[in-house]
Amino acid sequence: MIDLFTIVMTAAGLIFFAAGTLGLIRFPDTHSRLHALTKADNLGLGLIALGLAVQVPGPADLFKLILIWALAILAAGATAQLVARIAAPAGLGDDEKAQDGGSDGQERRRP
Amino acid sequence: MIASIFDLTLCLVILAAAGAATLGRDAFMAVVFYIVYGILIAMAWLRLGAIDVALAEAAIGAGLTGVLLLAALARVARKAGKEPASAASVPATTIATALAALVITIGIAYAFLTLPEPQGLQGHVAENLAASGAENPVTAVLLNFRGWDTLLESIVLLAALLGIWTLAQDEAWGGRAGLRHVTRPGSVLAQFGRILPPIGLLVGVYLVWAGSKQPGGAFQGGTVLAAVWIVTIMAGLMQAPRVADRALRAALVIGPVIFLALAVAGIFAGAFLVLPPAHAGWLILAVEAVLTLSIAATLAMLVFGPPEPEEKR
Amino acid sequence: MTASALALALILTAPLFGALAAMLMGRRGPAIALATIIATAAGTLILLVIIATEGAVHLAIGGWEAPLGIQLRADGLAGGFIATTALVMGAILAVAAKPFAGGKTERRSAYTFWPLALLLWGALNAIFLSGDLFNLYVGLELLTLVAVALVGIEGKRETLAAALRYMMFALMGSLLYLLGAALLYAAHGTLDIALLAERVGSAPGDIVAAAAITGGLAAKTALFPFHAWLPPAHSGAPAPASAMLSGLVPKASFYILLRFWFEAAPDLAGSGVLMLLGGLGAFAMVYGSLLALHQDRLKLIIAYSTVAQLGYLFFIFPLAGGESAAQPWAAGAWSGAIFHALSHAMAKASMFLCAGLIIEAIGHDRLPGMKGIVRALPMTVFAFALAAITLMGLPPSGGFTAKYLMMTASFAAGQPFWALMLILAGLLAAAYLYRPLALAFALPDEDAPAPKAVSRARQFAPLALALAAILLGILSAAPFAFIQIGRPGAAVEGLE
Amino acid sequence: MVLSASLLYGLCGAALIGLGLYGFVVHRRLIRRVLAFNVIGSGIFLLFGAAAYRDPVAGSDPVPQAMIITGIVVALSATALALALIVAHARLARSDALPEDDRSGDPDEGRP
Repeated sequence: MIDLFTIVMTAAGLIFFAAGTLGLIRFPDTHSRLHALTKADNLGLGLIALGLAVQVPGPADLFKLILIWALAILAAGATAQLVARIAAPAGLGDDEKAQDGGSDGQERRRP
Repeated sequence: MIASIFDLTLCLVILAAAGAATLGRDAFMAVVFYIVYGILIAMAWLRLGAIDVALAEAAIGAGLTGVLLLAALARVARKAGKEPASAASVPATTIATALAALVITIGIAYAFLTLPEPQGLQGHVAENLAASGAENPVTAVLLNFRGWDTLLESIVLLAALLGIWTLAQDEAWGGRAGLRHVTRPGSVLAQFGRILPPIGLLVGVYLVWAGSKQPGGAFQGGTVLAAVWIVTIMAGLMQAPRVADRALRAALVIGPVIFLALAVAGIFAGAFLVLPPAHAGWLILAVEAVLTLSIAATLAMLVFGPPEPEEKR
Repeated sequence: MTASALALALILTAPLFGALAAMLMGRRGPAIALATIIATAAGTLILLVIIATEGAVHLAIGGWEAPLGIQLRADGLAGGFIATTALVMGAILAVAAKPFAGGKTERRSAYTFWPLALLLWGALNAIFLSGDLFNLYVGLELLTLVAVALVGIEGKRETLAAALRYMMFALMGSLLYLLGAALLYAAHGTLDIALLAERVGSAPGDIVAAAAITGGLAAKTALFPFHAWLPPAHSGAPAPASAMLSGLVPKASFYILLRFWFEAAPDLAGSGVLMLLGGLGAFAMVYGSLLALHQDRLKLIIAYSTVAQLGYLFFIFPLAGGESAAQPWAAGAWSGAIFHALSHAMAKASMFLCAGLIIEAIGHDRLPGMKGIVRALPMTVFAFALAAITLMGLPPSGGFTAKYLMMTASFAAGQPFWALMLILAGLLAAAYLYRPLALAFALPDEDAPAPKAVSRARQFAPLALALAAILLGILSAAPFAFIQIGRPGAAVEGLE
Repeated sequence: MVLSASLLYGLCGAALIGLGLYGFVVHRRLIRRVLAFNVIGSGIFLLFGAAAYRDPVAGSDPVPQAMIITGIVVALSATALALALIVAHARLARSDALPEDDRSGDPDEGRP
């Protein structure tokens, strides 16, 4: 019964990851791509983590799993914000037809 | 154990990522694919039962090397100003090189396939593990059986940093290392820079502490701590240290000095670099703690790069 | 705590401690270097006495015997190289004390030179003593990174390009060596040289590994097809750095080649491979000498001379390698090549230091500017001449003893080609070293600016090195017997 | 001959070495060559690690694991120094390729 739950959860997670990747390829501009990626992948990750949570032997490992999930969500959210702040206004990474002018992207030197 | 479908697909994906990283046209995409390739190699290490190496490959091989490549790309783009044509070399040489590379690959594969049956040292390590002071066999090899390699390796890391400082410009000497980070206060990066460090410190210290019993160790823990310091400075919470700062130099040098002193002290207990079995346990932990401090400082300074002249920072 | 353990500990750790201390205290580099010279010289003397009296010293690091632990082995060969390195480094650091002195404010090059130089010394000592192929890899990598940094220390565009070219060759060289070591461990379960000697057969894995290791080390020794990086790198670096780079660094990778081909896999090499190595060495000798003939900068002449002189170090393989190791003449050829390596280290370092002093006096190293320099720097030109005698192989220098041993061995082996090459090498060396000497003794043209004075004390160091190279020839019996200690298959009667 | 996992990863390592070697020789941009150097290095380590795990009963041999970790750190040091050299050279020479590679490839390049 536990294994069935894990299989279902992991499968659902994979479907969301696939949806996110599909969004990355199909959507025209950076904003929508980021939107697809962050929504689908975070949900997918959550489902997989949940699926694995039942397999975990002890509470310590459960805490580690949650820590991994929290870190992944935190990093994904922060990175998506940064990419959006730099790329979107300057129209970087948009497909040619969806190019919109105006780049008030604030000058920021990466390390 | 028999190669499963998972291994086959992992190898194919690894080769695809490596192909994209080496043969791709755009340099930035190549580096991105290199980082993906590094993470996949780390998974391959898990399949080969080498968890310590998987940690090291993910942290150092994929993570830190990726950051160095990205930083170099950004700085060269600023300084070289334009994109010189990449591999537009004469087709004749590319075909000849491809053939030569193919022949070498077949030679190495043939040599690998005709290796005699394995004569690993698992037995020797297991016998002497009790006297080595560490339960994790890899840490026992790294810090006791082949401790001299690890000592020289920490000095190689320091030599690379010294080489990078040698490449600084004369008028920039003594100044702060690397480029100044312009971060809007209260921005996402600033918040991220405040949330991550506590967790990073916890994970880094845990990795070093667990190193003697389970997979982990000074280099993997040091890399995590270096990443924490880099993120805090990128988030603008701290300034990159001055190259002439005495405390920084002490932190860089303390690890190898203590390890060397221990090695010399060993000659009074028998031979060079002997860790007497009775004290080997805590000696290894002490050396790992001090090494982690130096490795974290050195790796972070490697990423910051040489000191830059004041106005260009 | 035996005397040999103390000596080995001093030799291995004193330069590393010095480098770390110099990195901590920026402006006291020269003082720390002096302390390191004293400590390492003491350790070297103790080690030489122990080797001479009790024979080869063996030490298992950490008390772990092979195949688990790393074994250190100090035989006559290692003792010879460590002693030469100590002598050469002492002279170099003495001359470097002025240009890289620590002033009131800390300067970049003055700060980084001292840790880099002491790390180079520490890496050399670690390589000469180690008996484990992977430990040799880490030592070689430390040596290479420090050498590349020393090439680029002046930060000019050409020196950075030269350092980059050197780095690319070095990266490929260390990868090839690593591949060889990995295959050897996979096949035999150990990387200890003594154990490998019993286990290495001629399986395809061993052949591929030997080819990779030889290719990697040849790239680091700048043997002919891989020599392009050496001349610009060694002439671009400041004089004390060039002396270290030309005199000592290539000897380390050549030393590992010796350990591999003569101790780890003595009978793996077919005569074809040995002939190839000798042939490449001969080609490098001719190519380097001809190019040295028409350079117009002193340091470039000396750098191309290094390519040539390193070339005929490789004659040791056809004469003393593989099956001919058991022949009576093998010991003569082997010892001749070692004599050449040691005397070349001293003479080349002395020559680069002289070039440095001449540059300090006249501001540049273009040959025409050197006219009549003997009046201003008599000791330096005298040292340059003595070093030239050693490089040409004229008696009574160490170079002559080396040539004599190798030529008698090549005639005894029935392969006169190598003797012919050695004679040609001497003639070509005489040709390209005569030009700077002739200019030094010529009459200076009137409008030439007066050369600046250089203190006598600093001119003494290159003179001492050149004299040591000559002494190696005059008193060659003792060193010859010393380097035979612990040599595998020491067929001593090769000298008749 | 049954294909064991270590054999598969060993062959994958050999293929990575060949691929990286091709990239190292063909590319003129030095950053791409350093990247190829890292690919070759990880290929060699994969080959070494696969050879250390050939008999699953005994488990993975810890000595090669330690050597590989040391190798990874040494490769990182070499990469860091090489990249710093490339940046310093680019600052002065306005190009991230070696002088001989740069001029020969782009005859139209008005190099000062």
